[in-house]
Amino acid sequence: MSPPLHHYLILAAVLFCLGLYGVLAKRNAIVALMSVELMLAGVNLNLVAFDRYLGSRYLGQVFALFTVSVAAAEAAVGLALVIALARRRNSVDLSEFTDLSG
Amino acid sequence: MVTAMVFAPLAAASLLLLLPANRRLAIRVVAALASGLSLALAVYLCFAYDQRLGGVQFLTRLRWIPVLGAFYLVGADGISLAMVLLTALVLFAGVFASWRMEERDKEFFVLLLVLVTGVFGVFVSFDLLLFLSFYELAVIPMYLLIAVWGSTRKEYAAYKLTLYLLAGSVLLILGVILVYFSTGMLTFDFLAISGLRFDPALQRRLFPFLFLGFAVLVPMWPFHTWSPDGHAAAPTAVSMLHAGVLMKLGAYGVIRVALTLFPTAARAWSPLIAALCTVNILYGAYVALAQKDLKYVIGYSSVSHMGYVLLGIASFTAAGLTGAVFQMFSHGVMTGLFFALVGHVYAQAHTREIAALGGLAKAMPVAATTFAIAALASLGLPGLSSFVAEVLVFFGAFRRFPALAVLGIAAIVVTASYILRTTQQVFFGPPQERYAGAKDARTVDLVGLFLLLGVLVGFGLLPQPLVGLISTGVQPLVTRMGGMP
Amino acid sequence: MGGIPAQLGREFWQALAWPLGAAAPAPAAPALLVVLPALAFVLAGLSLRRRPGLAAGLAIAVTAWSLVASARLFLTVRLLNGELVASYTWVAAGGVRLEAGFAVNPLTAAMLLVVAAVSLLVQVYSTAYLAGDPGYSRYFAYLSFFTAAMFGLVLSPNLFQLYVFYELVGLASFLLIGFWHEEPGPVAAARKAFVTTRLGDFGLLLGILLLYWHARTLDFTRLAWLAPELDPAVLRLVALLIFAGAAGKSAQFPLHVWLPDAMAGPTPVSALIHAATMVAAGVFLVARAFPLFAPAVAGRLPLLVVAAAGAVTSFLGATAATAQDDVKRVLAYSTVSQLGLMMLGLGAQSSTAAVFHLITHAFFKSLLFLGAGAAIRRCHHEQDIWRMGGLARPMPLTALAFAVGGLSLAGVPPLSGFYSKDAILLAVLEQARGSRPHAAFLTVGLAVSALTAFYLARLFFLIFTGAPQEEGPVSPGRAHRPGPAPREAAAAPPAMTVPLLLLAVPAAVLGYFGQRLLPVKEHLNQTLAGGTTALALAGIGAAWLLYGRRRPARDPLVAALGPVHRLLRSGYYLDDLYTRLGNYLVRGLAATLHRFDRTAVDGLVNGVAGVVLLSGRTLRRVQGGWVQRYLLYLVAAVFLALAAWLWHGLELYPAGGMGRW
Amino acid sequence: MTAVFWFLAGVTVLAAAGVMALPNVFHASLCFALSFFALAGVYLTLGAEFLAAIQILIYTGAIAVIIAFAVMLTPPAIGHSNLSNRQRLWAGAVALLALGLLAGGLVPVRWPEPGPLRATSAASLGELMLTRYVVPFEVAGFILLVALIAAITVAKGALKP
Repeated sequence: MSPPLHHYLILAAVLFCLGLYGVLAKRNAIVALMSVELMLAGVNLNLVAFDRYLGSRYLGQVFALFTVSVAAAEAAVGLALVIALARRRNSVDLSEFTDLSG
Repeated sequence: MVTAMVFAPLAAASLLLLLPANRRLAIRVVAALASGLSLALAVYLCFAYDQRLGGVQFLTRLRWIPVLGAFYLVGADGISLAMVLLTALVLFAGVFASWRMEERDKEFFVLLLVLVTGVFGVFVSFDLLLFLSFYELAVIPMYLLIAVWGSTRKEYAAYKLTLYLLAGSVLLILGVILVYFSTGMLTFDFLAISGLRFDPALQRRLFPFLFLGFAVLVPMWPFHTWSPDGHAAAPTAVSMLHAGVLMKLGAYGVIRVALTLFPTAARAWSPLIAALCTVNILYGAYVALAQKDLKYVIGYSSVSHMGYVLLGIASFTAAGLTGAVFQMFSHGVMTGLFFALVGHVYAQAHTREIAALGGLAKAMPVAATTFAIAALASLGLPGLSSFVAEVLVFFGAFRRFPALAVLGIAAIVVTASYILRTTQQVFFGPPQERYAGAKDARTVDLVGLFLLLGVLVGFGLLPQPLVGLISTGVQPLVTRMGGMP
Repeated sequence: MGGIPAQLGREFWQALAWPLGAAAPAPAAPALLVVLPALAFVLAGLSLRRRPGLAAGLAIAVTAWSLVASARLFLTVRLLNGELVASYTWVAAGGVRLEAGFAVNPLTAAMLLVVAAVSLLVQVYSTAYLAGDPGYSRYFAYLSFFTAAMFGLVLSPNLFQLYVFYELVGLASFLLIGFWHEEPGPVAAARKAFVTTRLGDFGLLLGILLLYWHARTLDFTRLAWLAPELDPAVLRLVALLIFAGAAGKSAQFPLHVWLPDAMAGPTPVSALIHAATMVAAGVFLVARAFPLFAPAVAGRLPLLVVAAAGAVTSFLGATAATAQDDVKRVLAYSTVSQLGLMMLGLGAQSSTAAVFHLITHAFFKSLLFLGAGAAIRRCHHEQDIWRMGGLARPMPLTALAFAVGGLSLAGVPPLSGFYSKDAILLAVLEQARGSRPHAAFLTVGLAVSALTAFYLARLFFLIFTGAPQEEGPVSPGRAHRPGPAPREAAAAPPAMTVPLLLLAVPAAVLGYFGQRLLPVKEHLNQTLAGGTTALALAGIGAAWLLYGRRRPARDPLVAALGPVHRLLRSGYYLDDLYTRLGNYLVRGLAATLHRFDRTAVDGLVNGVAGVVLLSGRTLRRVQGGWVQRYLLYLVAAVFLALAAWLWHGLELYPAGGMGRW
Repeated sequence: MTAVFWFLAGVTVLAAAGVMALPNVFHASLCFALSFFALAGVYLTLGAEFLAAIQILIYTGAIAVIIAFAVMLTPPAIGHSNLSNRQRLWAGAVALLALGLLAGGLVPVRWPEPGPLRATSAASLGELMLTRYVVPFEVAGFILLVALIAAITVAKGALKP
């Protein structure tokens, strides 16, 4: 017996919100990046769950695959940026990067 | 055909991305060819459009986001065609006006072409979601173009401009979403939506969203202050496109969306709109009189001239609306010309302070003559297209709001005063020693200048082809609004 | 294939050849009157910049053609005793249809003839006057442009086209006043002229709009026919507004201040535009729209206003002219005064007399200007009459021509001015029976006659008689203008004297013949004619006593009149008044609004839009550049909006939005 | 089945919480890998075997590894400490608000019952990707390529000075 759909959805929401907290509150850029991945994972879980429960003929899964690949790209570029910043500023603390100050 | 025209600049932009940045001539040639292609297609469309048939022609409909009922739905009617032609003209001239751009020229042309794709798209979309998407595509590059390549307080201006425009977009998006849900059809297809008659009470609630969202861009008083700052800060070609075309997006949106969907509400609001745009006209002219920077003079004159557009729209008469669209066209061409020349003067004299300039006619007779003709167009001299536009607006406005029209027409005297003062102070008077070495406009500049000039004079002498084209677009609207002839 | 262009070409050549003797009337000939000079303008302006001779030749050839064509048109119209009319739709949008075309009737044909004749002579004269000027081609281009615009104005079959060309002649005037655009004086004068006349045009445009929406047509013929059926109250307003336009262009009080300043342009331009043709356009306009002014359709008020404005202007101009020292300013105020007289004639319901005076005035006033120009050139662009003198000896022909023009304008019989001026005064006299305002106007007219004779005689005596004056230092700013070499004593070149003599002929005899040629109804009134002649001779006599018998070192009137002289000299201080008014009202208002815009509107809107955060400490806190803080705001806003949405009982997942895929 | 789900969900959430809470960034990255591993299990309960496999390969395999590398390459002072910034309370509040809204909106809805659990064949997914979704597929590939080049350029540029 499968658990009802909203169990999956709530799990996804929890992951998303944990990630959200991380993105907003973490000083380490790497942790912030991981948090973004968590948010994306939550979204992915939503897609897969809906795919199963609404019978959308794999559309959700295909979408999730694309999300995964984009997430991978994002992680690669993001981490490269983090490393570049670390080299230049000797820091990965997001609170210190305020160059866009208006 | 329409699609090809819209995406030719975007295709060229992607091509430019592939070119190495040091192939400077190639970059320019690609940009010029793309804009030339767009221009040729725009001209072709104007001729191919069947005026007797009227309505929206050259329709292409593709499913875009079926879930939302959004389509890739493009086409053109008389109003669109006039605007598309204007955009193509200004783009073409703008590319030539920025021929000598030196700093990061490749990125500049890429953004310019992307911006224009957005503008073209807005004018030909007949799907509200597509319309909004293209609209944002036009606004965003503007920020970068001003912030990176601008002058005088460019960050401030870019920031201010973007905030204002995005504030406008927020209203627009809200308005469009409300429309979307209130039709009961859940479609963004404008042709379908515009077939409906909305309940008057609903119209009164929805109209302000859409109207204000667009009016910020027009720019209507008192939401105009972003525009002179933006004009002044932007680089030449961007000023041209900004004043020449981008401001028209607002007026176009008012006509295409707000007026078409909510004729009853528009009618109820029109006295207020007419009053505000009369303020625009007079106020813009007076403030222009007090400006010291050449670009600010032109900027405020645009505020004033766009007031005529709104006045024509608010008149609800066929003549007034036709005049409004014609004014959009000719103001676009005229300001394009102005900014191209101001750019040239600035490049040669390194200042735009009117008091510091003077006697430039000796060093640059061709630029001076061209500027003088643009100035004459600005003050509504017969024989140039602005005259036809203004007169039609006056005819329309006078019929519905005689008192306001009198005030608006009075501005022609003030306009004459500031335009002549500016022209004379910059170009006439004793030639100054320090500008003796200033160069006149050369072949590359002349391509754009003469094209715009020719259009200005051509449609000034024989306006009927364009007036007829615009009328076919305006007529159904007037019928729908139950307006006066 | 090629049907339309070929036919156009054929018609073009037919029309071009028509005045030269082709028998069949060419319908396009009147249109060519506008097109050819316009082409000459474009060619001379663009391609002939480096070939001044060719530019001048082209302009003159075109004008000569126009003169022949106008003459032939004039004869044709007289023969037909009707009107040649053609009208095409120029712009049609919704309920507005604007037409363009031409209408040739005796009035317009006569005007065409005058414009063409004076233009031609002035252009020939200019070849010598401006010889060597760096802007020579440009000058002739502008002149051609003016000719085209003026023909268009005269030929207009409707009020709208007339307005179009009204603005265009205004532009031509602007360009030519500011011809020496490197000097500040002409530039400012040009702007003043344009803006002031535009003030009048504004009224004209309003009149046109009002009339159009009331009568649905602007065609003169149809209007004349319709006028009795229209609402008299509206027509009264329309007539007054049209007169506002006429007052601007024809320098009527209170809009006359630009004309004396317009003398900053080259002297031939003053002769052509600011004496003979363009300034008369206002008079022409009222004459053309005369059916709208008729007391039967518009009440008495409009014509009374016209007459009053004319009388006031005429008096102001004539008195101010007596106190000027600059020869061109004397003539300019004289023009103002004579234009006022024409308006007075119109106001006295006699458009014929007004137009008659317009035509004769065109000849003798341009003659006076050209004569003055020759003298000015001889004195190296010195325009102060107190520094001229004794020029009759070196330039006798010029002096003779000037004398003819002066006597004609002064109204000495049997010269032209005598007939035309008397026609106007006679019309006023007829109105004066039973109308007290008109009696006052008649007195003004008589006073003006005497004053006119006085100031013209003063001018003549001071310039042409007496001992030659020492050559003082040339006024600064004019040193570079072309002229004869300092020691050159030769008389004016033939290109200048021949036009003078040719102009002197109509200035002398046109009145006598014109009286028969034109349908002038009024016959000479013996008493009136005798009276005006006596007044004119009295004026001349007074001038001879003061200036002619023995040349005074300085103007005796200055001491005699004291502050009154200063008042007259300054043109009744109207210029100062307007300048101050302009500075305080327009510039001051502009500056205030500018500050208002920068502070209030900007601030208010930014505040209202919730973008107060643009400045100050708030800005620092919000725009710290710390991206995570931005993100916090963004996310919080989204979820708060979502919460608000739910709070209002809206479903998060509306059933309609969740279709099956 | 439900029990399996509960177990995997618990592991996922706890590991994710570990990412937030553990003081050492390296430990946090290990938790990150664990969380995604467990999530792959959750996918299995949904019958998405192929996706589960991909999830493990990419996240726990590739991304977790480069994160670990990144942690080691960044300055040790902060690189190894998982600190929160000064807006953490607000951030927590917003995250809780979000969770409350999402959950509150989700629970009352009557969701459809699932059909029988069928394993997804990788073959049918692949067919879909190369027919119906071929354009997004190509675009995704292109994005990956661009990202690859970009990552190399950015990181290399950083190493140069």
